[in-house]
Amino acid sequence: MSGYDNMTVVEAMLFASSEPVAALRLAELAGMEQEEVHTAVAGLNEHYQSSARAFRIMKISGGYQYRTVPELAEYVRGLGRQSGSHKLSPAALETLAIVAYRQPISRAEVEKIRGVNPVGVLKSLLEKKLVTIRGRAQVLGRPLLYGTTPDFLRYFGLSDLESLPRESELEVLLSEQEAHGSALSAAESEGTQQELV
Amino acid sequence: MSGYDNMTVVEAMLFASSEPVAALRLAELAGMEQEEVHTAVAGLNEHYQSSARAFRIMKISGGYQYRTVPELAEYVRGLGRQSGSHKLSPAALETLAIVAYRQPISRAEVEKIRGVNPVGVLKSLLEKKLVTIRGRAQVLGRPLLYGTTPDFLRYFGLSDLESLPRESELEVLLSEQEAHGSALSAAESEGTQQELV
Amino acid sequence: MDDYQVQLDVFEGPMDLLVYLIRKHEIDIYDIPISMLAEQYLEYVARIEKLDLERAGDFVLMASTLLQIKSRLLLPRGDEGDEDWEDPRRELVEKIVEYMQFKEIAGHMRRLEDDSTRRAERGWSEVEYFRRSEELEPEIDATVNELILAFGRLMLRKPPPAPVHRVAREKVSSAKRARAIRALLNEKERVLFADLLPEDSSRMFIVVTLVALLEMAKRSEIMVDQAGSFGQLWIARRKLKPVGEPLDNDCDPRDGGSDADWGGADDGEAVDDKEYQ
Repeated sequence: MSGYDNMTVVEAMLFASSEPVAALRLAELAGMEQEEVHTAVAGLNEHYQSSARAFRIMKISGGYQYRTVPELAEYVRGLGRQSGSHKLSPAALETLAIVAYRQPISRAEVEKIRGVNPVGVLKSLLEKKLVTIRGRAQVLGRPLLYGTTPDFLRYFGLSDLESLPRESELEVLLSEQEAHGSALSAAESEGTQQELV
Repeated sequence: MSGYDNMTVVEAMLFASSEPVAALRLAELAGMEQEEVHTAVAGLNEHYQSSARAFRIMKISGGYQYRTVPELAEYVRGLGRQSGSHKLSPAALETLAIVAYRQPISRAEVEKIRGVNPVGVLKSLLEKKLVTIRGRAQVLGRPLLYGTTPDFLRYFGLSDLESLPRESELEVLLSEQEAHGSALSAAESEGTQQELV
Repeated sequence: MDDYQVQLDVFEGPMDLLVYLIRKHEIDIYDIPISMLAEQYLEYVARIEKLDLERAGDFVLMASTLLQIKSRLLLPRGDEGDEDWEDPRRELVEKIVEYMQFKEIAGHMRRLEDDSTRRAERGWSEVEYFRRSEELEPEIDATVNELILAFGRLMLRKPPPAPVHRVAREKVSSAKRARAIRALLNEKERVLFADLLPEDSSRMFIVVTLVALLEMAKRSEIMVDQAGSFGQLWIARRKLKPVGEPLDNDCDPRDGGSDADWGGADDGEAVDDKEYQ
């Protein structure tokens, strides 16, 4: 309607948003097919790459979002809303890792793995919107279950949960351990791995 | 220092800024002369113009800021106006929370808790199919009673209403949040000490 | 100890300390020398206990587990090739392996975090700017978090002041109060007695409201109805219209009542006793 091509329309919408926008939403608003949105994004990124622009369009949390290239981090630090200096604590990261891989998971199960009561950390992660309540376990006491949020993906720059490393990638650590000589059979140690979906 | 030229550095900084940035500030942050900042901005705009980009750098209240070109405003406005099916206003969220926890509940009772007439909000929640009419109260005037729908559960990824934290559990969650209060720094608020709570 | 400088509070918990010791002594986790590990572990826990008794609690449980495993290993095992024999260390080993996996993942996530925080998002949202300029309400992608936090805030908050139209220095008289109640009943047909008395009502305001109601009841203008013996008091217009309003009516913004002009509500000091008397 404006005589602008798909690329320019997608560029305008994404550039004007600070959050990830789903391809479906872009397609609806621009009157395109979702496939055309993907093509437009690819075309834009090619252009940014070849003209050495400071930003690219990334797949984040199920949508598309502009982000600056990491090489320019020192210049953008502290300018925007995310200061970038507040990193998560080791306890928060470990707890998040457990929640991300075992979700939905109860507080007690997290505690079992880390050996520390995670109440404080879970609350803080809830507050930061990195985890959320997912329901209740069908076990005695019906404890609350926790899972990760879209903000979790956005914080870690992930397009979806599947972009976390796979089981197979994690096995590297275990095979190193097993090289020390194994008293347990491989089958047994696999048992623990298989829960890591 | 990063091998990126002035133009790209200025581009990154303006992109990431949450408000218009004065040339002086850009110059300081990037270690340039103000004149170089102006030149970089002019160069960028020339590039955007010739490659038909959807945005330009504008002079806004004493600083520089990116704006999409006015010809594409309808798309940008559309993105703001289109109430994404996944989005709720704070008022809607508050009302929904009251209905979820206190259902079945009358309009007057919601109003008593929120202190604001919830008529408009209830209407939009009815339209979004997140609440529904549950019948009438057996009190004088027989006011309509509202409750949540299956869509409500789907929206929040809950298996049933019992999956919401009980009010007693909520108290625990919130008292902690009060205690953490302004603890925005992950490193601070998630120290090992607090895990012992 | 050579590494006396190791900061005890760097350990995230008992599992973390175990893993530290295993790495430090290059222990094969599939053949853990439990006696040695338990000894090392206890030494650290003793130091933690000195520093922070409360924190030590988490570590003590693991210490007792280690000692238990150690004692079970000392029990006679019967035949060497006994197939039913289960290594008492097995459960612990599985836990350690699992924990190490998550430490690995956490390390990976730290790298993701580093990378992601180096890539700045657009700092200013033109979309949001347009929303606000068109006076649209801000909207959020709500998760359960927002829902429960919204409810929690409402519950923590003191009940909001009843919707009161304050008129500075207005005098309260029973006649004026009666007019206000009449106006309210014209709009709503019935009203909760409690709603006529905002939380911050002065004593005088309460007395004047009561007098006004009694007078109105005497003149058969209103009826007072109670739901149950200790239930809420309802004040209703004498001639009730048939109930059963349609949905649209319920959603009519004008029927809200919150915007209704309550007239005489007032601060204590503005009350003029004389006018009442």
